[in-house]
Amino acid sequence: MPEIIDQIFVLLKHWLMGYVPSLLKPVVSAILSVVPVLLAFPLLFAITTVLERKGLGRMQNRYGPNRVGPFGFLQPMADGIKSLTKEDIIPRTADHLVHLLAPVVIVIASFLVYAVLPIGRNMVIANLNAGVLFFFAVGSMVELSVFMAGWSSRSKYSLLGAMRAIAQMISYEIPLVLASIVVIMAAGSLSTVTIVNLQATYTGIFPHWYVFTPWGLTGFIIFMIAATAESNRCPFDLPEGESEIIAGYYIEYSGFKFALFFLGEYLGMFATSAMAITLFLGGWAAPFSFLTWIPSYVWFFAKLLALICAFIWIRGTLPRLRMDQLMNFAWKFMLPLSLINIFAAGVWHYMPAGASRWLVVTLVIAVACVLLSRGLRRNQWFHVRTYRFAS
Amino acid sequence: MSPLSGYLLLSALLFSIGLAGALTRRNAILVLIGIELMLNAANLNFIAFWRYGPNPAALTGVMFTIFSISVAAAEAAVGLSIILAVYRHSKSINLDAMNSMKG
Amino acid sequence: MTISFFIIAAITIVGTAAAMSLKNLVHCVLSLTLGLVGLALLFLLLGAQFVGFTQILVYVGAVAILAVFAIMMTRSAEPMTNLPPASFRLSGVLIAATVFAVLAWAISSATRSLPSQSSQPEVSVNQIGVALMHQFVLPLEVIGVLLTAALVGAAILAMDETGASR
Amino acid sequence: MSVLTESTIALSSGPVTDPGASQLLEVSMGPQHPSTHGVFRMDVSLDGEQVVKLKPVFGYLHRNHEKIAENESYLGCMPYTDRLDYICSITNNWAYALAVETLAGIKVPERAEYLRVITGELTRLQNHASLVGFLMQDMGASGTPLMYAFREREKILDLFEALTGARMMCNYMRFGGCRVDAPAGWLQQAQKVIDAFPKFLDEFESLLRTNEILMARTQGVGRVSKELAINAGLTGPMARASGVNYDLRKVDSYGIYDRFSFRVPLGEFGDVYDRYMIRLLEMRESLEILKQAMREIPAGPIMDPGTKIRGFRPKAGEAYGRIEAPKGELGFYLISDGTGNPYRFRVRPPSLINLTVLEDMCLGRNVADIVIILGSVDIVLGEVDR
Repeated sequence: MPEIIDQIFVLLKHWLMGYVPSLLKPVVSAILSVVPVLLAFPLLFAITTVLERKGLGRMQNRYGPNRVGPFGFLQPMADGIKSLTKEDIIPRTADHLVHLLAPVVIVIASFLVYAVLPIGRNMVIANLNAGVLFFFAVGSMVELSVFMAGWSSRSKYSLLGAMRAIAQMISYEIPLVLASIVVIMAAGSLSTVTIVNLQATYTGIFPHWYVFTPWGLTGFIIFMIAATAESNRCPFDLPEGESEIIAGYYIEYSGFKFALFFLGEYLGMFATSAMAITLFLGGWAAPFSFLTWIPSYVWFFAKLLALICAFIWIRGTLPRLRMDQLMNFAWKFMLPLSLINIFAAGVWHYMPAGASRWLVVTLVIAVACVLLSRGLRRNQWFHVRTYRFAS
Repeated sequence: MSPLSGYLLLSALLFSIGLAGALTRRNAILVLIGIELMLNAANLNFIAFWRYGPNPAALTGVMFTIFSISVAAAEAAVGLSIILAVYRHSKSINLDAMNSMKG
Repeated sequence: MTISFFIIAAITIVGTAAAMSLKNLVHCVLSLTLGLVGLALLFLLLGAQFVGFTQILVYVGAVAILAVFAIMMTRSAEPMTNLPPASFRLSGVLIAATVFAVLAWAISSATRSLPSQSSQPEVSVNQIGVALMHQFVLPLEVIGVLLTAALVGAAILAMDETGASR
Repeated sequence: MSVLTESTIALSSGPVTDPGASQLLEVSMGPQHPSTHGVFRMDVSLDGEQVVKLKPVFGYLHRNHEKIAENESYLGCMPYTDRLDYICSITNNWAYALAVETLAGIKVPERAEYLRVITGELTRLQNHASLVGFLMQDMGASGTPLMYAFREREKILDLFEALTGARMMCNYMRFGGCRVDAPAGWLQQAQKVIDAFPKFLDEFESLLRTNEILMARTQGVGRVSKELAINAGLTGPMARASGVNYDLRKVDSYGIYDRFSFRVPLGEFGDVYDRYMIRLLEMRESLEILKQAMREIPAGPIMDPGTKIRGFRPKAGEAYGRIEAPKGELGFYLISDGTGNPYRFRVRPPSLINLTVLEDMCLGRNVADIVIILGSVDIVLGEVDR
C-alpha cells in the first residue's frame, strides 16, 4: 500500500496515457509531467510568501498578515489580484521591448531548471544525462535577465543594482558549481536521478546522504551560502538593498511585471534549495530506513520547506554585507575552500574506508578553513571593543 | 537535401553573417562578436560531421567542440579586456580610432 | 530535415543577423544570446547534450555577460550615430555573400559524397569524461594552461594602471 | 577580479547623463529615499560605487520655526519646540524652558527638577533605542532589531501619554516647572519600565553587538578625528564617539545633574561602530540616573507659585539656555525687548551641526557606507530644517 501511495502520481499518469492516441503521446506525456510542476511550485511560492511574512512577524513581535482568510493564508491571492490590477508603469526613456522581456526571461529560466529536479521516486520531468550541467546552464540565464531589467529601465539605481547583482551572481556561481562537483565525483554521474538513487540506500537505519561525510558537509555549507547569494537573499541582498539602492534592478517595475520578478526570484531560491537537497540531502529519500513508508515527494517538500525556513530565519537576523566584503568572501574564502574540498573528496575516494580517512579528510578541511579565514581577516582589524569612561 | 547538408548550409550562413558583421562594423566589441560567431559556425560543422559521420563513437567532433568553446571563452575574456585597456587609453572603441601603435 | 530543425535554424539566423546589424550594442549582445541559444538547441538536436549545455553555460552565462560589462565600461550603450560609409558596408556584405555562395556551392556539389548515416549515436557524459581523461588528456592539460593564462592575462589587462599606482 | 569590482559604471543614453563628459556617476539620494530618515537629499558623485563628492541638500522641511516664534508669546512657543526634533519633544521643551528661566531668573521647584530629569532621561532612552534600531535597518537587518527597539520605545511612549496626554508632541514643560504632576501610580509604572529596560539592552547586544558582519560593516567607516569633531563643533554622542569628553550634564550640571553619579562613555576611533556602541552604553548610564532619580524624588509643588505663565513679560535682555539633548547640545538663544514675544529666537540644533561633517565622513567610501554613516549621525529633519 505505501508503494502505491508513493507512486500514485506516476501510476495516474500511466493510466491517463493509456487513453491517448499514440500520435499525441509525446506531447501529452510532456504536458502531464510539466503542468503539475507549473502548479506545485507557484503554489509553494504563495505559501512561502505567507510563511515568510508570518515567520518574520513572529521574530519581530508583530502579527504578520492575518486579515485575509484563516490566519491570513489567503493573503497571496489578495496580493496577486492587487498586482494584476495595478497600473503598469514604464519609464518614458525605457527600452520597452527589453523592459518587457526581462521578467519573462527570469520566470522562464526559473521554471526550466525544474525539469531535472527529481521531486519523488520516478518523478522527474526529464532524466537528462547531464542534468546538473543543465541546471547550472539554465540558471546562468537569470543573470542576463537581471542585466536586461537593470539596463532597460534607464535608472541609475537600477543599473547600479544590476551591476551589483551580476557581479555577485558570477562570483558565487563558481563556488556553487565547485561545491557540487564533489558529489558528481562521488556519484560518477551528472544525472540528478542517479545521484539521488545512490543516496537512497541504507546501512542499518542510516542513509548514504553525501552530507554525512566531511567533504559533503563542507560542500553543502558552501553550496547553501552560495545559493543564498545567488538568490539575492539576506545577508547577500545587496542588489536590492532597500536602504541603499532602494530595490535594485527592478526599481522601475510595477504591477504584474514586478510580481513576475518576485516569482522568478522565489522560484530561483526553491530551485537552488532543491538542488542542494538533491545533491547533498538525499533528494526524496527518507532520513531513516524505517521511515520509507512515507511517500517520497512528502520528504522532498519537507526538506525544501526546512531549507526555506532556514532562509527566512537568516533573513530575520543578519545585517547586510558590503560589496567589497562580499567579493572578498567569494574569491578569497569560498573559492579556495571549495577547491580544497574537491581535493579532500578525492583523498576520501582513494583511502580505505575506516576511521583514518575520516580523520585525514576532516583535518585537511579544518586546517584549510582556519588558514583561509585567517587570511581573509589579515587586513581587517575589526574586533569587539571595550570602552573607557570619562572620569 | 540530406540532413547533413542542411546543417552545413546553416553553418555556412552563420559564418557569412559573422564575417559580414566583422567586416562592416567598426565597433571593436561587435567585431569580436562576429569572430565568435564564425567560431561557432565551425563548431556546428564539427558536431554535424560527428553526428552523421562514419564513426560517431570516436567522439572527435564533440571533443573538438568542447576545446573550441573553451578557447573561445578565453579569447573573449582576453579580447574584451584588451578592448577595455584600449578604451582607457584612447577613450574610444572605434577601430578607426585605433590607428596608432604608440603608447 | 525535421520541422524542429527549421524552427531552431530560423531562430539562430534571426538572432545572429540581428546581432550583426542592430544599432544599439546592448541589443546586439542580447540578440546574439538568442542566436547562441539557438545554436545550443541545434547541438541538442544533433544529440550532443553535453556540448549544448556547455555552450549555454559558457556563452550565455559568461561571454554575453562579459560583453555586456565591456559595453557598460566603455560607455558604448548608446545607439551608434557615426556608421561607416555605405560603400564600406556594402563591400563587406558583398565579400560575405561571396564567401557564402562559394561555401553553398561546395556543399551542394558535394552532397552525394557526404555520409548520410543517421543512426543516433549514444553518447553519455561518462564517455566524454573517460575520453577526456585518456585519449584527450594532453589537449585537456593544454586547455587548462591556456585558460589559466587567459584568466591572469585578462585580469592584468583590465586592471586599472592608475588604480594600481594610486 | 578587478574587472568586476573596480568597474566604472557607465550609463545608457537618455536624460540621465551626458555620455563621455565625465567618468562620474551622479546620483541623487533623496529626498524620497528610504535611507535619509526624512526629506533629506544628498547629491553624490560616484566613481564606480566610491563617493568622490557629496553635497547635502536640505530645507525641504523648512517651516520658518524661528520667525514664527518671534511672533508668538513665550508660552506659545513651547508647543512649537515639540516639532523640532519630534522624536524627543520633552528635551526640546526643557532647553527652551531653561533659556526662558535664565532670561527671567525663575527658580524651579525640587520635584519639577526631578520630573524633568526622569522624563528627559526616558526621552534619551527612547531616542537612542530607536536610533540603534534604525541604524540596523539601514544596515539591512530586515527590521528585526528595529522592531525590538520600537517595542521598548512604545512602553516609554505609553508613559509619556499617561503623564502628558500625548505620545510624541508632549508639550510638558513650563518655565518654572512642569505642566502637570505625575498621576498616581505613574512613578511605579515608570519604575517597572526602567527595571525591564536592561533586559532589552542585553537582548539587543547579544543579537548584534559582536556580529562579524556588523563589525566589518561599521568599524573604520565614517571616521571623525577628535580634532575635526572639536573644530566642527560636534556635540553629543557624535563628539563623544570621537573621544571628546564633552557632556553638558557634566560640564554645565544644569538642573540637578550634579546630584547623580553617572559615567560618560568615550569612543576612540570615532567611526560608526563607536557611535553605535556609545549610544548603547549611554542608555545604561541613563538607566543609572533614572534609578537614582526615582529613588530620591521628593514630594512638593511642581511649579514655582510666583511664576506668571500667561502674560509673561521678561525684562529686556538676552539669554542662552542649553542642555544635553539626546542628539547633542540643544541651545535656545533668546533676546527679550520687554514685550510678550521674544525679539529674537534662535535654535542651535545638534542634528544640523553634526551633519556638517557628513562629506568628510563619506569621501572615499561606498554607497552602502553613506547610508549607515548618515544613520549613525542621528538626524531628525524637523530639527535640521526648522
